[in-house]
Amino acid sequence: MKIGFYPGCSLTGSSREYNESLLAIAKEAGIELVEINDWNCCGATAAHNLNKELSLSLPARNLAIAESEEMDELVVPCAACFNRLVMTQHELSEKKDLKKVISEKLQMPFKNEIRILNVLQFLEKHIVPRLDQLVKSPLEIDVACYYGCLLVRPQNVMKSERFEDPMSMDTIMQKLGANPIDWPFKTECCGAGFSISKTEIVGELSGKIVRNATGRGAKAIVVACPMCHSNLDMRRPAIDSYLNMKMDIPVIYITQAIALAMGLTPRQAGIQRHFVPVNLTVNR
Amino acid sequence: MDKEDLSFKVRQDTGVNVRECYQCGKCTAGCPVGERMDLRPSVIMRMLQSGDTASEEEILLSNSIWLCLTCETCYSRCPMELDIPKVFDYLREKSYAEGKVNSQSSDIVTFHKSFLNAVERNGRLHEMTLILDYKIHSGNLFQDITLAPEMYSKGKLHLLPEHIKDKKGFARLFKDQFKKRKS
Amino acid sequence: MSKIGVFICHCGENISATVDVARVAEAAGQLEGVAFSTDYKYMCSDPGQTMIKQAIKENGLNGVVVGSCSPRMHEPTFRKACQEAGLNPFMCEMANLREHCSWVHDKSEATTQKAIDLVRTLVEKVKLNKPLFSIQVPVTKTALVIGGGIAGIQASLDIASAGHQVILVEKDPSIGGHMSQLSETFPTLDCSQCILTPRMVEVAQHPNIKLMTYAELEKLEGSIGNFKATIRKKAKSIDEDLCNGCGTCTTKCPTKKIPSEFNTGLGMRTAIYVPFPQAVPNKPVIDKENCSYYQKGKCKVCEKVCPTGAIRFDQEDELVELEVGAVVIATGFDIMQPSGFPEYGYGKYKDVITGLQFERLASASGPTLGEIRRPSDGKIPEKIVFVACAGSRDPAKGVPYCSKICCMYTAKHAMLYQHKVHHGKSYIFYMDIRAAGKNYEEFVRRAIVEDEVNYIRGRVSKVYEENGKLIVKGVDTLLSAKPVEIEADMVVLASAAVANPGAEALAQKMHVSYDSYNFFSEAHPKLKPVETNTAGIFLAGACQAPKDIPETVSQASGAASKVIILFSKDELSRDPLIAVVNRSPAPVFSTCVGCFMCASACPYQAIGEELITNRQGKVIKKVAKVNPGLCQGCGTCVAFCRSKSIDIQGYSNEQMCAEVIALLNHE
Amino acid sequence: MSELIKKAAALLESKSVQVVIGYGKGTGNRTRTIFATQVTECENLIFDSRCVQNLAVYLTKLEIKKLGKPAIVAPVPVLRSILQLAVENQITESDLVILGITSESELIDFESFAAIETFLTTHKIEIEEKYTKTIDAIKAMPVAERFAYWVKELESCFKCYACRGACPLCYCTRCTVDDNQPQWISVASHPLGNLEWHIMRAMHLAGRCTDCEACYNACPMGIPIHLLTKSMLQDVADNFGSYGPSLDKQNTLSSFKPDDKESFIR
Amino acid sequence: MTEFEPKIIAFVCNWCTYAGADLTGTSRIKYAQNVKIIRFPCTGRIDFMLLLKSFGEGADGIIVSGCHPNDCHYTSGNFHARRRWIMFRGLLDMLGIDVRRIQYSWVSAAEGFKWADIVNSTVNTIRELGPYTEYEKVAGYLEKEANQ
Repeated sequence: MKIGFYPGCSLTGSSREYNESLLAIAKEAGIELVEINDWNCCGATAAHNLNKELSLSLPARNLAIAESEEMDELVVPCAACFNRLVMTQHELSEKKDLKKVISEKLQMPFKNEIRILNVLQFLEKHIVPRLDQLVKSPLEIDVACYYGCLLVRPQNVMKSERFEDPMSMDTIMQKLGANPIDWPFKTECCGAGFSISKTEIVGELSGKIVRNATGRGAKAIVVACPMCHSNLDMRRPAIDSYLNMKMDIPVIYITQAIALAMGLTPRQAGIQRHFVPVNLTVNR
Repeated sequence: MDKEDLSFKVRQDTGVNVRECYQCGKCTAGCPVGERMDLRPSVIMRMLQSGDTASEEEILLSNSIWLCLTCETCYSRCPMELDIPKVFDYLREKSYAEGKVNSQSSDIVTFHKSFLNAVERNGRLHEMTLILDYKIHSGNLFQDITLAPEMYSKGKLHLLPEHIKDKKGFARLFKDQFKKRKS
Repeated sequence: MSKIGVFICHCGENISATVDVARVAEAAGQLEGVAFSTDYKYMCSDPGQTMIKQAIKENGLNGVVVGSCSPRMHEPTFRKACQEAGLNPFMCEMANLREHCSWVHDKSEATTQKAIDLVRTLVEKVKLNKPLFSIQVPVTKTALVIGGGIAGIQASLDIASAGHQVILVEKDPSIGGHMSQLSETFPTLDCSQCILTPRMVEVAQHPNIKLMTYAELEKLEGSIGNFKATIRKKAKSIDEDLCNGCGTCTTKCPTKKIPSEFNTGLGMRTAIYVPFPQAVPNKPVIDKENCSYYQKGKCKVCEKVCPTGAIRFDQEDELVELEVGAVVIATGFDIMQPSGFPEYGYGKYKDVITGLQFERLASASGPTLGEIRRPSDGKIPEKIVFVACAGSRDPAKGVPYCSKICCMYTAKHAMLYQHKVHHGKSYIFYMDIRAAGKNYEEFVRRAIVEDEVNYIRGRVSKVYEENGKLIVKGVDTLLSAKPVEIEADMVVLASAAVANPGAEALAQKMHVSYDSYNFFSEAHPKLKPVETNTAGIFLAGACQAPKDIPETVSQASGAASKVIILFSKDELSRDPLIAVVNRSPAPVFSTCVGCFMCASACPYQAIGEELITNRQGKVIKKVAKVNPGLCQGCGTCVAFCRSKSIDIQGYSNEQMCAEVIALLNHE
Repeated sequence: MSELIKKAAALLESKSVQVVIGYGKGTGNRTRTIFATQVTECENLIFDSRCVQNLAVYLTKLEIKKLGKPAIVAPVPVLRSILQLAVENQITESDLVILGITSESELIDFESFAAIETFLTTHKIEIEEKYTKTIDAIKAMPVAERFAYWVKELESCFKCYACRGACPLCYCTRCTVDDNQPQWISVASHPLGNLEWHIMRAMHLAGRCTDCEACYNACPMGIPIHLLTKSMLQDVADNFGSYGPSLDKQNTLSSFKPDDKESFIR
Repeated sequence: MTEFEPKIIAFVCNWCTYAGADLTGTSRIKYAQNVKIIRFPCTGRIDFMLLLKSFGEGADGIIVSGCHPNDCHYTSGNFHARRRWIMFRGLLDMLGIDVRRIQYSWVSAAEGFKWADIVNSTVNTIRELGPYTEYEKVAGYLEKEANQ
């Protein structure tokens, strides 16, 4: 079975470590992720804020490409790209006339039937069943699993049952030997696309998240979204200035956590690319 | 609902019937940026219900519609399951098309524009291009001045953009859609 | 020769607004066999009925069709009018021009044409109607009341006081229902138990009431006047005659950590238990699920300590068959568990509780003896947030309807809290204050003005814990929708009132209708609020829709009076719309060939055998025979009969066939 | 079949029965039904592969009943009909003597209807492949074509009612086709009347038909009406499990299961 | 040519669907005029011969509707009816009588919306199928004969 892979723009740039760690663990598990050919940007927040048609046609082009390559499944690790692709699939399956318009623009055959997986769904399906053999050095620390908005909402489209208190990442972290804490900010917004344009909002929203996680004893925040990661990690100065104190809790991708538990080196997991230093041996 | 009403157009485009809103305010209560908004989500819904032209104008001119992060919290908790983010998408597109973007939101909109410019150019987002384009258009030349070198040192910034191959097919998607506004 | 009269009603403008009633009357007048046809503003009114009666007399009508509302509404009215004019009531039929025509279509030619079609169809039917005569059946003057809350208690006492026998069945070990769990009641703030317990005792002592607790309806057969109810008496594991209610067993039982249902999980009980001190009957039952002896085969402490030797471990459920003439359903309501609203944190945070739990905290007989202490650490909360509509008026995750009682009890809760914790602060997030009732609005005003309860118009989006406080994120929609954040010590959710989980199954056992929320349906929303569609079965209290205590008590008395009316005569007449097996002259006697497929399909065992004998007494034929006392007139047998030997009066083969032909053939 | 003759004669001799219903030699290669009331007439009884008529049809006929208690020669299809008649209260065990014949043409005694049922469990109704194939082919036609096929087939029916007369389960005193209050089906033979008659006949046999093919064998025009009942037997099997008469099981249509399939109901 | 207006006859039980259709009226929910109701005490009473008669009399479509399983006012009339429908439907299908022209449904006394939906969707289905000319041809034989 071929598993299609849509990295999205962030994974080729600011969140390289997410890409590196995902490919590393897939390789460890013996799974081949095939990057779809000539993919384009999903349009992200900008497209749906300014232009509805672009917000549908940009993701649709990628779905059509994946279909043409006869992929059964398409893994989309970036939560933002995942959300746009799924929203597009949903919108176009609900509205046939809209699908016609978009299909004409694409000039590609487009059935709109591919199964799109986010990183957690991918891990649950393909990696978790093999974890028992692959975990070499369990991560025995308290972690706060942070899901953000885009993986869980809108719940009817994302098919998330526990959208206020999701557990899938927690379950995976448990399997890695970590202790996921119960905390109320799992799905609060980090400030998303305002990283550059309204950095002070990111400082406030992400600051509340970092404060609650730290206050509840977490030693690391685990994420599955490049936007969440850059806001919580790269924007730490803005967070510190909002909270008026220096926070040193590291922020890692779930794929990095798995890579480390599998015994890969921090460099293989891309840890060196973080702004906030990562030290996961705190409560060992 | 009069055909001229903004609420009618909202319903046509998004399927959301604003009349179903009974003003419980749960959307606003859970909004991460509710405090900062000039018109909060439930207020915008109420104004849409009014069918009052001045209110409709006020909505399109508001800062709120651009502050919305599309985190979908409001929609996920709305007792009437009203897709407020979708309504906001519509309002944003309209506000932008009619040149009514609130001045306080200009940096947000500039960022979105820079983003789409960068995507239109290469097919994929080149973050360096985005940042430079944004800096030029927003005038915030010195923002994050130390960030870029640090990102570069961590291997997070590429100097040269990637291009997609099917430039013609891709350009078709942008045709007659998003217009570059040299403002 | 048919001489049919057709009467088309305008129903004010309800019909005439979309149907050209004059044209309908005119078209009807031209039908063969129609001798008189007219239209009138209100056929059901006194002048309208007089018009029908006069027309019958003056024109010698032998059939009547009234084109008006649904026959489910006024069929008895018009049949009675016909009877008063000397026409057999079953010679009158109704064409449903309102619910099935004028109300569901816009004004148009097609709508009028449909009305004409419907009238013509019924005219053709009525031509084949035959005079029928009501069937007299004896009435068993015993009432079955299901549910021992305030509704069942009130209905039982009223019926019993009128001199009739009552069997009151309650599924729990004690009567009392939700009312016994309440602290004080709005708007008077009198103690719930103080007003209820005397009634409970009265039930226990009334000579005409037979109380069966820990029992449920298993089966209900028969019909009005003559039901046969099967009651399952669940094994209490106690000999009730020997038990003197001393309570030794409940104090000695070693299994003490079972969450008490009565205290909504805020207190504990033992495995052998009396739900609450004022219980009626005040005798314990053993909860087999939690009893060590039943679960592990060891213990029997209760048996050892019982001074009267009343423990019976080998007791089994018992099925009791009862003959009753009427049934009152008073099964009450339930509280929706707010776990469907994860954003409120119920189930996650101990100090987020439901309104019913708050009642127990505020009740003098409750786990905190009436002191408001929060469940997590027993501290007195300094700040309480009440969330109204936490489930009601929420089509997405709760119920779309208004639960009616929450506005008032939430005001009461806040008030009780302010009375008990003077320095405390209380906030109520609400959408509307629905305080329609005697002294209700005044009560709410008092809470706001005198007790300084802070009402905030807006809903809560999220409740979460930070630094030992419950952070409530709400909004004040009256201040330009300003977000409000309150650091509370306790949060009380006014969760929705919903139908009992067993309501649907119970309705199906009794063949009464229920709505999409599983509340029982009344026969008519306005004029028959205590009747069900099944004659002889009545409704009392919140099993029909959420209700407060005064409303429940009035409806219970209403249901009781319906039962008393039914019991006021020794016999009642039933519609003769029943099945009949045909008869023909010898040597055929009947076209029935006696295959008895009808009998095996009959849900009422109403079909038996009849032996036809010759003069010498020799059996020459065995045919089916319908017992008119048992037949309910469903007609399933009719559709089964291959030789069309069984037919149903009022819906006969000829009539139905004529209707089909008439409906499909217009000029 | 000397054993059969001996047995029949003994029954008449001992006056255990007054008539023996069986097969006899007819003209040419055909067989005919024999109603033997005298011991001597038993000599004419035969049984071989040509004896396919369903004799059970006589058990409910008034004229035959008048002859007194019968013994009936009953190969498997007749046994099935007898059992179904028993289920429908048309005969009782004391009413008749059954001269059962197995598929191997051996005589077999039945003490009771229950014994017949036990015997039949090893002789279940099976629809031959040639029929299932034809039925499948018809069902595969587009709906309008299928309708046209049947209208054409039924065109030749002239309502002689031979199908009804041959069917052991058509024992009504008055057939609904003859009922004129209301006129369910018009008497004259025309396309609508023919269609309605055959639909009604098939529906009346729904869940009852024992697949003896007597109707088809009796039809002078050779209309394949047995395909209708066979198709319904398949429907019974598909929807309700098993088919075939059973004493403790009620008729398919006068019984039900709360979870009967209902995918077509909205 | 005017648009084809299907003639649809509805056989409904008194306790559930008739009451449900009453509720549609009380709730003022609009639906197409093409469907006209005949009231039966119970779906158990609905004789397949009447459905047949309807086609013979020119119906383009038929709705048969009663109480949901377990909700029958008479306990089990609908269960018996359901078995009969299953057999009847199979037979009609075998005969090439278009089973899409008969809509079976359960509509309770509380389902006013559902009734309107059933009516409208059936009208649409029949509109798409067009007039039942095949059956009409067969049924029209008598008329033709009478006219000659």
